[in-house]
Amino acid sequence: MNLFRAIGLTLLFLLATLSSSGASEADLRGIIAKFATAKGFSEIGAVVHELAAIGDPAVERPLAALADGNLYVRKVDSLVFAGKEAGETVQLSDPLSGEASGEAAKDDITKIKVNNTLRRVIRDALGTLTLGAKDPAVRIAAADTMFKTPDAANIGPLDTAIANESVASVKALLEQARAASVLVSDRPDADKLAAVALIGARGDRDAVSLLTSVEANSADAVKQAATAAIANINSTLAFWDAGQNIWYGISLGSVLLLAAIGLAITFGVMGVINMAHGEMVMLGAYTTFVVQQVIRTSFPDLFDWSLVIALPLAFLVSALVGLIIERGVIRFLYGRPLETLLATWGVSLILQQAVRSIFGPTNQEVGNPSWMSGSFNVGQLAITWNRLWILVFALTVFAVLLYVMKRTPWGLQMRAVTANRRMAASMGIRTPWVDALTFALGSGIAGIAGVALSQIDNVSPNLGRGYIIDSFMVVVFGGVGNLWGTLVGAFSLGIVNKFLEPYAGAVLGKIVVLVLIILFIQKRPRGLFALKGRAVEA
Amino acid sequence: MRGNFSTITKMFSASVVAAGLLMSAPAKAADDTIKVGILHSLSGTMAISETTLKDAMLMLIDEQNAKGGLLGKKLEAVVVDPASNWPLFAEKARELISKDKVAAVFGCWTSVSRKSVLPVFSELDNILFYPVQYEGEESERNVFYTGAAPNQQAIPAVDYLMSEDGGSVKRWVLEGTDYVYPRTTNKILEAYLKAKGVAAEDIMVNYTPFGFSDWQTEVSAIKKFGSAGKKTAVVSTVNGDANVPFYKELGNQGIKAEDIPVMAFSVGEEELAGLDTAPLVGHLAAWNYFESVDTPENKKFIADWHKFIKNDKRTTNDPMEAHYIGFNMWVKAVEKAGTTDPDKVIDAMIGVSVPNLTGGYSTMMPNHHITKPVLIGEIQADGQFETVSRTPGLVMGDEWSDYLPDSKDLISDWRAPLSCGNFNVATGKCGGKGTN
Amino acid sequence: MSGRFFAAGADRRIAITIFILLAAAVIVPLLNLAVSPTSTFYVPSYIVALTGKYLCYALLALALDLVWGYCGILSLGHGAFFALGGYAMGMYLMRQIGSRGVYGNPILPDFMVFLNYKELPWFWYGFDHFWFAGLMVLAVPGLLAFVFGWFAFRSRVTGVYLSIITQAMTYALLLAFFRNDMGFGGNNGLTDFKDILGFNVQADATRSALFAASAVTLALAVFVTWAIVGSKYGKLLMAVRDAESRTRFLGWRAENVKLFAFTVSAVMAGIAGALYVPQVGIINPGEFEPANSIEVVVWAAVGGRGTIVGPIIGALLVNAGKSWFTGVLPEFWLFALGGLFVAVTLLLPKGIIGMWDSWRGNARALRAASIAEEAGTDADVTPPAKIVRSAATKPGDWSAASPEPQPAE
Amino acid sequence: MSKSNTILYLDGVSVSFDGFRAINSLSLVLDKGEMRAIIGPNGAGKTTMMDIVTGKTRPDEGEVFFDGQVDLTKHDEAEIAMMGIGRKFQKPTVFESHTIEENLMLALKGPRSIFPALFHRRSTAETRQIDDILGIIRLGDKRNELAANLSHGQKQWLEIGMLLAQDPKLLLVDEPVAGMTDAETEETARLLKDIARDHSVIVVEHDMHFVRELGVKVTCLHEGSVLSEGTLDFVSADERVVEVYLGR
Repeated sequence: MNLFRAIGLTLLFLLATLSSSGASEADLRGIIAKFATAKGFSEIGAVVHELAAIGDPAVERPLAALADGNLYVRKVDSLVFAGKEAGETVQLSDPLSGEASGEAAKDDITKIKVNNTLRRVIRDALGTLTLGAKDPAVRIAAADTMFKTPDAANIGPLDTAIANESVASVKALLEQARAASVLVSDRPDADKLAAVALIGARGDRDAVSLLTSVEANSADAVKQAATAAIANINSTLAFWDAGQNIWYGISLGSVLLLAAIGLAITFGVMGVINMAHGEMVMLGAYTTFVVQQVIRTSFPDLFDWSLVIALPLAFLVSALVGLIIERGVIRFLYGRPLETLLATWGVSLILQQAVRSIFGPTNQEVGNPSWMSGSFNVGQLAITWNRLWILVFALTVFAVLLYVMKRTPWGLQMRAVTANRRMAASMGIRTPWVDALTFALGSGIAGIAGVALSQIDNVSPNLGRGYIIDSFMVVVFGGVGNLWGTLVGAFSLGIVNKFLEPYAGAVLGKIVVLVLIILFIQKRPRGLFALKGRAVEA
Repeated sequence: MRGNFSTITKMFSASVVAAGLLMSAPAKAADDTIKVGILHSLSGTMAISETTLKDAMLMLIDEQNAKGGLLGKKLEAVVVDPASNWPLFAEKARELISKDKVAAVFGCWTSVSRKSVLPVFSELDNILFYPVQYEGEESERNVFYTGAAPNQQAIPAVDYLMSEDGGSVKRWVLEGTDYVYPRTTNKILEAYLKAKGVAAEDIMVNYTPFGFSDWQTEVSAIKKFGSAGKKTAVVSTVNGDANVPFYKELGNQGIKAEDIPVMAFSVGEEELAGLDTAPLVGHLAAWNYFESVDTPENKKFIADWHKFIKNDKRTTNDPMEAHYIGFNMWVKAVEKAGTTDPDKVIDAMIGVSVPNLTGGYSTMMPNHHITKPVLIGEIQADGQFETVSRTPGLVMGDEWSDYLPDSKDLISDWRAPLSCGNFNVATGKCGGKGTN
Repeated sequence: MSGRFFAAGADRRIAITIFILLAAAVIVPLLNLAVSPTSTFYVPSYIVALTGKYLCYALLALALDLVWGYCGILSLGHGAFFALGGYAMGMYLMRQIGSRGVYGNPILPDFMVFLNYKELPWFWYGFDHFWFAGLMVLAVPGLLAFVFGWFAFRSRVTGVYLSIITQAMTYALLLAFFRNDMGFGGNNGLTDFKDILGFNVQADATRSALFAASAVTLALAVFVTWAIVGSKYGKLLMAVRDAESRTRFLGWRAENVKLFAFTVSAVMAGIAGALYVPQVGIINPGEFEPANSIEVVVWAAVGGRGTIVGPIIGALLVNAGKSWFTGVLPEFWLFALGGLFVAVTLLLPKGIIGMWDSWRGNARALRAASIAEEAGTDADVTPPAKIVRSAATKPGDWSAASPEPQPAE
Repeated sequence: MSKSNTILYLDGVSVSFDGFRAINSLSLVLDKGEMRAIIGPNGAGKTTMMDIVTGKTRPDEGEVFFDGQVDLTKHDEAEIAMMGIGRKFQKPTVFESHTIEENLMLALKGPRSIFPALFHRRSTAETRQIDDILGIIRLGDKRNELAANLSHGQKQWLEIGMLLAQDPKLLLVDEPVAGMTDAETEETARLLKDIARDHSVIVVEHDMHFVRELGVKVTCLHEGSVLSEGTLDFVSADERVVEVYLGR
């Protein structure tokens, strides 16, 4: 058995029996001072347990500081402080009261090291202490921790907490945590059966995880009940797995859609085989990086808004570069799309190397704003916020683009020029201008795709290369020149890919998708949404 | 038609011959310099990692020159760009040696680039210093491996995870990019774990392609595997670019290091620089060097680096230290041999000992691998690693793994009289397993 | 439309090219092997290896030109055929290592040993014989092209759709060959070759022989391509390029016409790959990289597509430039290369050869006129159309010179 | 109606594109050796009808028979062309980067597979045939000219020449005089009448003078089916024809 757990059990037992007798502040300080001399993680762990055993909520501050790696020992006098880094110095404060106690140079103090195991010990210790916290979120976290690390000694505190709990959802979690603890206790089988039922109703992976160990460690009725509950949960989870695959597929599809949608304009509508498309995406991502850099240094409060600020800028940057490319290169190549392939290939090399020269070859950090971090559950389906926002964003971009193309005068002109340039020109449309703006639009959209993709991928000069082939596949699969085709193409490729992946593996899955595309094109040589009829061939 | 004839001829021969001659014009090597080749990709997919090493080499050469050069001559760096293109590596290596007449080459990152240049180095008899952790199973006379062999990284890392400090991990996910380094490392680890009593069903191996970016399915599979009621850890040999989306997905799906730690062998400070590491605190990496190591040598190295690259934000990493060690070893060996003649230097290299940046000495062993300490670090919120474990002594690089059936009998010793990279102790013959 | 105008000089040009290549096949090895290294005429070994490699690239570019220049099929997957030919040769070379691998296993290549293969996979059988490997060099790319083309051309997949699925093909192969489970050595590919036909691949003499073989093969390929292009079939090929449906209504099976050219071209690419591998000493999945195939297109475009000599010159020049720039301007060579592509497409839309021809246009027009007169025809020869940057044609047309216009709509 | 003596027999043929009915239960019979002119406003389905006959478009329903017994819906373009149906496009389509002579050579009747083409040598008989056709289409003096350099009318003739070289039983000629001068138009009419002596011909044309010049039975198509059929005078007297041409 794990040493920590052994210590923990004994100490928690002490806690349960002695918790009524509060400890004096001096005692606490005495224990905290031991951090200064503790060698190695196991000794530090022992001190943590000693602190936790006091059962005084006051220990939360030093323990939390320790978990975050913010507890220091001053070298000269071996005193323990909480600290906050500020450049080359550290702002020290009292570990218990939090009062400021001056600052120290980094060289004059030693950080008390923590590792995962210690962090988990602290988390567990804090779990019991924070059951009565004011903030429901903290209580939820505590209940969650205690569910994952069930312990017979927890039953008492949990009973108290359940009795005092007023929020129904928290109460349910606490009851589950209590049930988990009952299962590892020596309570009668009837209690355990009730606990299995309660946990079985929870129905998630953590429940399976817990029940699996129960199944292994108990006998007869409890074992059978656990087995049945596991089977039950697993069958539900199998259903959720399919849902999960669909969600992952949709999410991958939204990424593909974002990557491809700009290409659907430059390649699909204008017929330019734009090999520099990926680099437009990259420019958008780098714009996001620059925006975040400025915000970090000058307006840290605005960080959550960084993506919103980056969007228009990324659009402008990429659109401007697109405009320059169109005016400088592509306009000489209309009617010769194959040459556009070569020229834009050259442009892509130049852009890549330019970014490499300016920003360096390494990855740049683009942070997730808080509203794009983490995940939430729908049933047993964990949906991450950033994927959801990317999906929403992709669909929004699509809708706006569709509106622009179908409902605005500019879109009309754009379609007119594509359909019959000469006629459009003779009707007074300034075709060169429309071309330039269309290309800029496609590039700009690639740029805002870069803002979104910076949230899930590397921001490096190679960013674009990773998306260019997939983008072309999507556009061609959907049918060149058809925005709806691109939408359907992106999502169907995404979903097929994600359904294949669990069975075939990521590599084989992708190969199968490529082969399917090749075969599909044989069946429909002009993609999913091709126009049929005489007009196709002159 | 004459005009036509001659011009076409000219055009044609111009391209055939000029092609070669353009480059063949032997660079007039000034006799008072010693040339050092730097063979790292500055463009293409590997530029992201290798460019830093080129800069590190330039800095080391500058510093050596500031100290008065070598054998009374100045060192001169010859930089070429093999552009992440493996055959181009071989071509450029040949160019460095034949045309530029370099005394030694520092370069390569991927295994395939090293494999591509090996024949060139043995044919033209020159020296390559290879600074990256790799899969082992190789020992060449002309190559000095200053990066880690699997036993200098993977095995101590797994040992740590199995220890109480590391969380007594019982269930393992071996997640890697599908290429030779992860494949071999995972083969070794599987054998090692099984030898330690881990059941086959407690090991999950999965591979993804290079540059993989959609990790949703894989991460949720890890989550699922980890919910079997046993302490689970991921050993990641995921390569370069694919790491950032991998860690982002881990963070977003809420896999915390306290629950399922990820131990990576290819994630260093450089890779973390592209990430918000706050959600990743506690995930691990095993290296022979961390930027956060607190020694005077390292402080000076970092300060010099910042000054050289003119950017305080740039990090240092393990392969840079490997070049630091390798370069200093080479300098010392050249001084010892009194010449840059590769044959003499190769012989002089063995036994050379230089300070590393982690507060000790690294020595070149007869198998052309070096001794190093192994450090296990946890990711911190500031993008650095905090050393949480360190092997008590130095670990000697073991080129032929003891955990692979076909290589366990092999040893390498480049000292006379053995002078063999794959000596079989069972049969007593040089040349691998022999016919059996 | 300068086709006929340089037709007058084309045969002579082919003859010169073949002559130069054959001469190089003799002279370069001589200068390498028989001349003392101190002599000014000495050709260093690495130049021999390097130019040998370029000649393989030139052969690949020529192969692409047969389908792109003469039949309008823009294959973005020709690197795949090249790589497959290379792998077939690589497998032979691997088997030749025999027990000299690091593990000394007489049957299994090293990578199989450390990945715990117990026996040789079935598809490695036979590759210990050169004749078998040689057959596979032709058969594997040829068969793939045949099957792929059979489906694609019958389904009338054309233009950009065809280009993209050829790209999908090479990309799928790239991913497949990256897999270590495929049994082709994964990312590391095949390397550490020792002998070819009993000769040490690293010996100068072998290198020179390989160079000569490459040069002679290229000369042969030039001749074959020239013969194909000049035949009635060649006319048909261009007819399919210019007006595919017209050929169909004349009773020709355009799909078969394309299929034949595509297969021949793939076989040529395979041979190029097979010659390339022993000279560079490695073959790995990187050769399947779609970017490589695009580069081949660039070589052909730079030299001038639809000409036989153009792609060869393009391949030689671009690669020489690349070798040179990566050494001289390691940090900036991509700017130079990228700039070159842009400049060539803008300023030399028909490539170097096309540019040359139109530059010589007027003089030739006069000559052509006089020839026409001798032949008793009307001397009404319009000077060759200037290379028009037809900015007025609508975007979405596939290519000015290429077959059916493909409105994007 | 018997198919036995017909060269082309269409019965109840319909085809639609994305919901638009281009051909609507069209029935048309052409006797062996007959020349027929087809007129009709834009969008009447004239070109689509030719697409169906030549195998480019498959009809949704209906029968298409050639020479009384061959079901054309079961064959593709190349096969149909080999059976002896030649087609001239609305927009003259010749091989622009080839000379006139090469254009004709590719069209000459003969084996249509790859290898014979690869090792083909021109025989004197072929040269004579080409000479003959060059004479007929009046391009003898331009035989080495690139097709791209021909005028619009000359391209039309070259294309007709290529049809002749194919030696088909039935020629489908789509707007042969579009863009021609009056003199050229007359020439073309004479040429077609010559051809019609030993071939069956369908001519689609808008130019009424030209149709009158041909002096053959006329079929007027409208919205994918036959509106009226008979002599030109009869058809042009038909009120419905007048209506569709002039609008209501």
